[in-house]
Amino acid sequence: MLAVTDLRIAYGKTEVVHGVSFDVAAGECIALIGANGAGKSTILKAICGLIPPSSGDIRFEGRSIGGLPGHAVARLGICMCPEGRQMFPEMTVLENLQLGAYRRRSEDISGTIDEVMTLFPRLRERASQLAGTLSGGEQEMVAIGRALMAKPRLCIFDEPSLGLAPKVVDEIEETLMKIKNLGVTILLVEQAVSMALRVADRAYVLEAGEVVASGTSQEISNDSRVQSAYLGG
Amino acid sequence: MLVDLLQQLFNGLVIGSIYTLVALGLTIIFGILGIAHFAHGSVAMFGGYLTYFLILALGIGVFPAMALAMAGGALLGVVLERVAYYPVRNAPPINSFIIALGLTLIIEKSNLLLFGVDQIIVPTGFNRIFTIGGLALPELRIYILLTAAALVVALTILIQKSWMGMAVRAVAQNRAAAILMGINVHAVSMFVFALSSALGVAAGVLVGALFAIAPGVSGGLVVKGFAVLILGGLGSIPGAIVGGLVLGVSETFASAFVSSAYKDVIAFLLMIGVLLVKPEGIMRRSVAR
Amino acid sequence: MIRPVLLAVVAAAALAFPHVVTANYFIHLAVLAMVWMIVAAGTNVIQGYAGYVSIAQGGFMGIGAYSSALLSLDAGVPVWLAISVAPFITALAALIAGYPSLRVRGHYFAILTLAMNMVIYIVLVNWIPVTGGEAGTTGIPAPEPISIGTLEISFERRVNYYYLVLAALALTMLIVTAVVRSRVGRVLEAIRQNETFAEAAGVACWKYKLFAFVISASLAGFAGALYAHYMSFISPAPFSVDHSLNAILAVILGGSGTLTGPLVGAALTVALPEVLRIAEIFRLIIYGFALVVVVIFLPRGLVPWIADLAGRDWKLPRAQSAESR
Amino acid sequence: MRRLGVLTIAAAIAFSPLATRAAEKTLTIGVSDALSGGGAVYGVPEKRAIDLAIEQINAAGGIAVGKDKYKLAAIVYDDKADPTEATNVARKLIDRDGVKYLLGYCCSASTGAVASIIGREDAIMLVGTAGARAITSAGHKNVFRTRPPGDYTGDAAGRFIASQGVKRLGVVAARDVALFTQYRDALIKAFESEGGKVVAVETFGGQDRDMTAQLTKVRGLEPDAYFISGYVEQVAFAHRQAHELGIKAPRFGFSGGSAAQFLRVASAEAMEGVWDLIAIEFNAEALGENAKNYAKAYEAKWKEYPTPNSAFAYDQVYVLKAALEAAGTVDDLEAVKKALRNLTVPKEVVLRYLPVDGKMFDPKGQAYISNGAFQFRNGNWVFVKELPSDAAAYSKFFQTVRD
Repeated sequence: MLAVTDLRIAYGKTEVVHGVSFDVAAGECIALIGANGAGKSTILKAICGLIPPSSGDIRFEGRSIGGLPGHAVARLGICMCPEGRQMFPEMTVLENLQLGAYRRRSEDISGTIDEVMTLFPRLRERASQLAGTLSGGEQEMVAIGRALMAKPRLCIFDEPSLGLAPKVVDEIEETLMKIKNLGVTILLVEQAVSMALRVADRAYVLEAGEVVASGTSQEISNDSRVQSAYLGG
Repeated sequence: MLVDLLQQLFNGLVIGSIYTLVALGLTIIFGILGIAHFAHGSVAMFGGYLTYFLILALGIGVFPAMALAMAGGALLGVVLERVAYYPVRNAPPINSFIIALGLTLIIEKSNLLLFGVDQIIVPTGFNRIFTIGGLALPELRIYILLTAAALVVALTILIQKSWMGMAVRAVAQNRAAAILMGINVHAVSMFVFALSSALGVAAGVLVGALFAIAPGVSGGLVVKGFAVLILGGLGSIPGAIVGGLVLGVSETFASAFVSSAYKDVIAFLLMIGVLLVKPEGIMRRSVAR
Repeated sequence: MIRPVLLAVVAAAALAFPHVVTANYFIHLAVLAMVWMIVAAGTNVIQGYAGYVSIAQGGFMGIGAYSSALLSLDAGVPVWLAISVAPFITALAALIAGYPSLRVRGHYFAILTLAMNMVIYIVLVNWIPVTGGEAGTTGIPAPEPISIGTLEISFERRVNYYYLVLAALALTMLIVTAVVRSRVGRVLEAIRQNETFAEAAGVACWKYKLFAFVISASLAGFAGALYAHYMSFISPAPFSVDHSLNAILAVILGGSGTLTGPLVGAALTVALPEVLRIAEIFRLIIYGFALVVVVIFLPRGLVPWIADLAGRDWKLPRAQSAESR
Repeated sequence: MRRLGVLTIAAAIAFSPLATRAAEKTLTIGVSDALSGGGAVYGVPEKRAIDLAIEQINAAGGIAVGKDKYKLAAIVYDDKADPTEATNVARKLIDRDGVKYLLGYCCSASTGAVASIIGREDAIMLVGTAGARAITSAGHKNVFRTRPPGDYTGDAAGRFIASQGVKRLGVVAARDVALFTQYRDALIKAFESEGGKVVAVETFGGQDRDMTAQLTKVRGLEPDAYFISGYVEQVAFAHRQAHELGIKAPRFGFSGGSAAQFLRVASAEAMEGVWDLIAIEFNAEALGENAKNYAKAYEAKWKEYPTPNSAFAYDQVYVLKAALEAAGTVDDLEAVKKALRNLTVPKEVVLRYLPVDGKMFDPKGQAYISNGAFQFRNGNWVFVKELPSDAAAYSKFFQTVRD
């Protein structure tokens, strides 16, 4: 579904991603793991059209999307649940969810809202509250729900557990499993490596802008380097 | 004495409703694009002139002519965004600011060139005067209040209820997230310029009906608009509404009870005071609410 | 190597000008151009170096002009003293206005200075007993003649006033050069490029910004005083917002953040309409287009652009171009 | 406006003596007037009147100076009624264009500025409509004015208002145009010396078009009558707003605009009964043959009826013609000044001047005409009566003041 080939990205003259390749098949859940500054978020931004790649190819369902503007990528059905939640803080929870369905604005979205609220009952209670006033965990739910509102073909999660209490992280993990079981294709970027590996089918390990290991989650979990670097083993 | 107070209040509200319209256009542009669109007053004047000539040329009433002129203004707004502001969207803010100053000169003087130097008054035919107690309520001023109110309500509904309005608010609050939702920020920019220029044109028509459109009027108008913006908080729609009325009324009272010579100074002092004490304005900063 | 030579050539040309071009009118234009150069050089400090757009330069010019004129007319202060004091009066006004205003940044600051200019203008128009209102103040004396031996130099004569303003311009350039090449100048550039960074690095930015603002204003006031005693008549009109915009245009057109750019820009804004002999209205439309086009296509202004074209290494302290940020 | 390159100008200056010798002689005069902005309602008609006079003089063979016949040509600049712009224009005309005679000048502030510097210049300035006293009272030997100063008329107006039975007068007037402030002060002084009381003096500025606040305030003081003065564009708004506020008391004023100029802003209903107390500037019925012919010619050329004060400018040109012919020179300014000072009222002028000591201009170069009361009736100004005014007495006082 998504194929990234030899992707290079530079900020100004400094190249930060040096020829990364990976792919995501339909229905799969893939994790990109790596330390802070490994280039994970940069790659996601390039996929979503927020920054242009300097070279390499990004294909989505066979079509090259590298350099396409962000809104056009979103309209193809690639939806990102961004790092730091990125609420529309002065809109209500309901409005945030509605905006998630912006690419489907000609359709009736009340059914989808109902589905998302069933997934996150807390959001139903908070529907008319301003998103900026919610707790971090609740905001993450809004962010995930908002991404689902688009009925995405590919859903990208950028550090969904960042800055959340361990109990909430467990909830997020549960939610990701639910979404995966709904059949949504997922690209997950996480620093919480053990959680990511529990959710994902396959994983790529990034270090300093390069893929240093890849394989099924099982294989990666067993990789000694990964164990020592990320899993505290 | 009470009648005089009420009379001054009514007069102040009429002027204030025009300030509100000007400020609304400025505030949505600032909220979305962070541009201090100084040419807004000249666009308003352009609209007033255009309406005047449409009324003369087509023999239509003031409201249809105003609607046409607003459409023309919207188009002009889109052109300004595309041609002048779009190329500097990623440059430091000082650049867009200087573009705005340049556009002001161009539009202001083009108005002179196109429409001449004479002051013009938009003919309305609303000459009746209603009197309640000792309070004189000229028909024209009532219509101005109503027109401004109708436009404010229409804008509020548009911004609160429509998909485009949601997109506008989304871009104002979180540009990056809005892009991820599939919102085309450039389309929103153009829409915002079209919308605000149409509002500006409406304000220009009202000024032209109540007073006159003449070279030099636009400068005062745009500065009052910014004063309102600062009073109400840059980017805040309710702030613009409240701020406009507050400025209109306080100016009228200042003119009557303090000094008609320094009424503009009083408005600026108010603005400077707000900036220094409560820089976010008397209302919260946001296009959202 | 090339710069001292060029400087000498320009200086020689400036000194010779009134003897080559003897038509009174062109000397008049040259005086006006130099007055504007002083304003533009000052504007450049706050706008080109610190990156803050001040739309109050016209107003500060007015404060300088009126204080010098009124001191000499009403208080009987010698004109030389009045002209020397005017920049300090203006500086004081700028200090009072700038201290609170510089707490805000960017657009807020620009709008605030615009309001300042309008307040100054309104006061000039309405404080009729002192300023004479819109009708202005007449009969402002020229500086007292200087006697060197038997030679008496009268500044009623236009040529002599030309040399006076030329000397003032040279003084201005010395001051501005000293400021921008000092540590202060480097801090101002840092503020322009990233104020938050500079702040985080422990620089008390507000002090430097205030200093830049006050220097800009007092040079405008200086120019205003020179203008008043040259014209012998002033009214509020030349100190309106329009003329603040003119100063901004001069800086942008010539090259903001360069020493020579604003001078070239100011000369162009005075000379162009005369050379083109076009109606005022077209001139202003052309100015508008010039602003837009220069900002979009030549964000660094004419002088750096020409310098680049000439392929020379002019070691001017110049603004980072917009696109590299 | 001539649009020539600098080089062409330089060439023209360099070769102008040659050119004059070769062709028939032309005397170029400079015209500075407000052709745009708020003053344009006065400046444009003034410029048109000058154009008309020049055309007539040239068609009749020009000006006979000694043995030569001079045709007139004008270089016209827009001074926007702005003092600074007007001084720049004067510099251009004198220094660059080499003009010796400056005409036009509709507005007080701009004219006052030029008058303040003209004393040092080698030129003669003929002032049209501008009414600030200092323009001529300052006593520059090269300034002459056809229009009487504002306070000359204001005094007569104050007495007239009192004679109408007004006891309490509310004043709403232009704030700082010397013409209007001097008129207003003279009016108040005269009105109070007749036993009247001024209940309030409210003012408005040069850009204001909303006088509602001031009018509402004065309305609350319940005066018997209002006095509203300023430039037409603004005063028309004040009358419209007074009408909107339901003010029924009589409104007197001073602005001297044509009916058409007022009706562009205020309805005939709002204007009905309003008084304008002005120098009798122009009234074809009251003034006779010359005036009728002027109105006819002006209307034929410009497709509109002349505004009242345009006649001052028209007369300027004939005054200059008479003075040049009397002096027998166009180059010797001292002789021309002397001729102007000794001039009797030329026969071609439209207005009825009141000579002082038999001469058109008094020792300070000031001319006088009579004052009159006009009232707006059924969409037009109607001449009601002449206001008693003593030109000789005023002139005597005028010699003693400098501002």
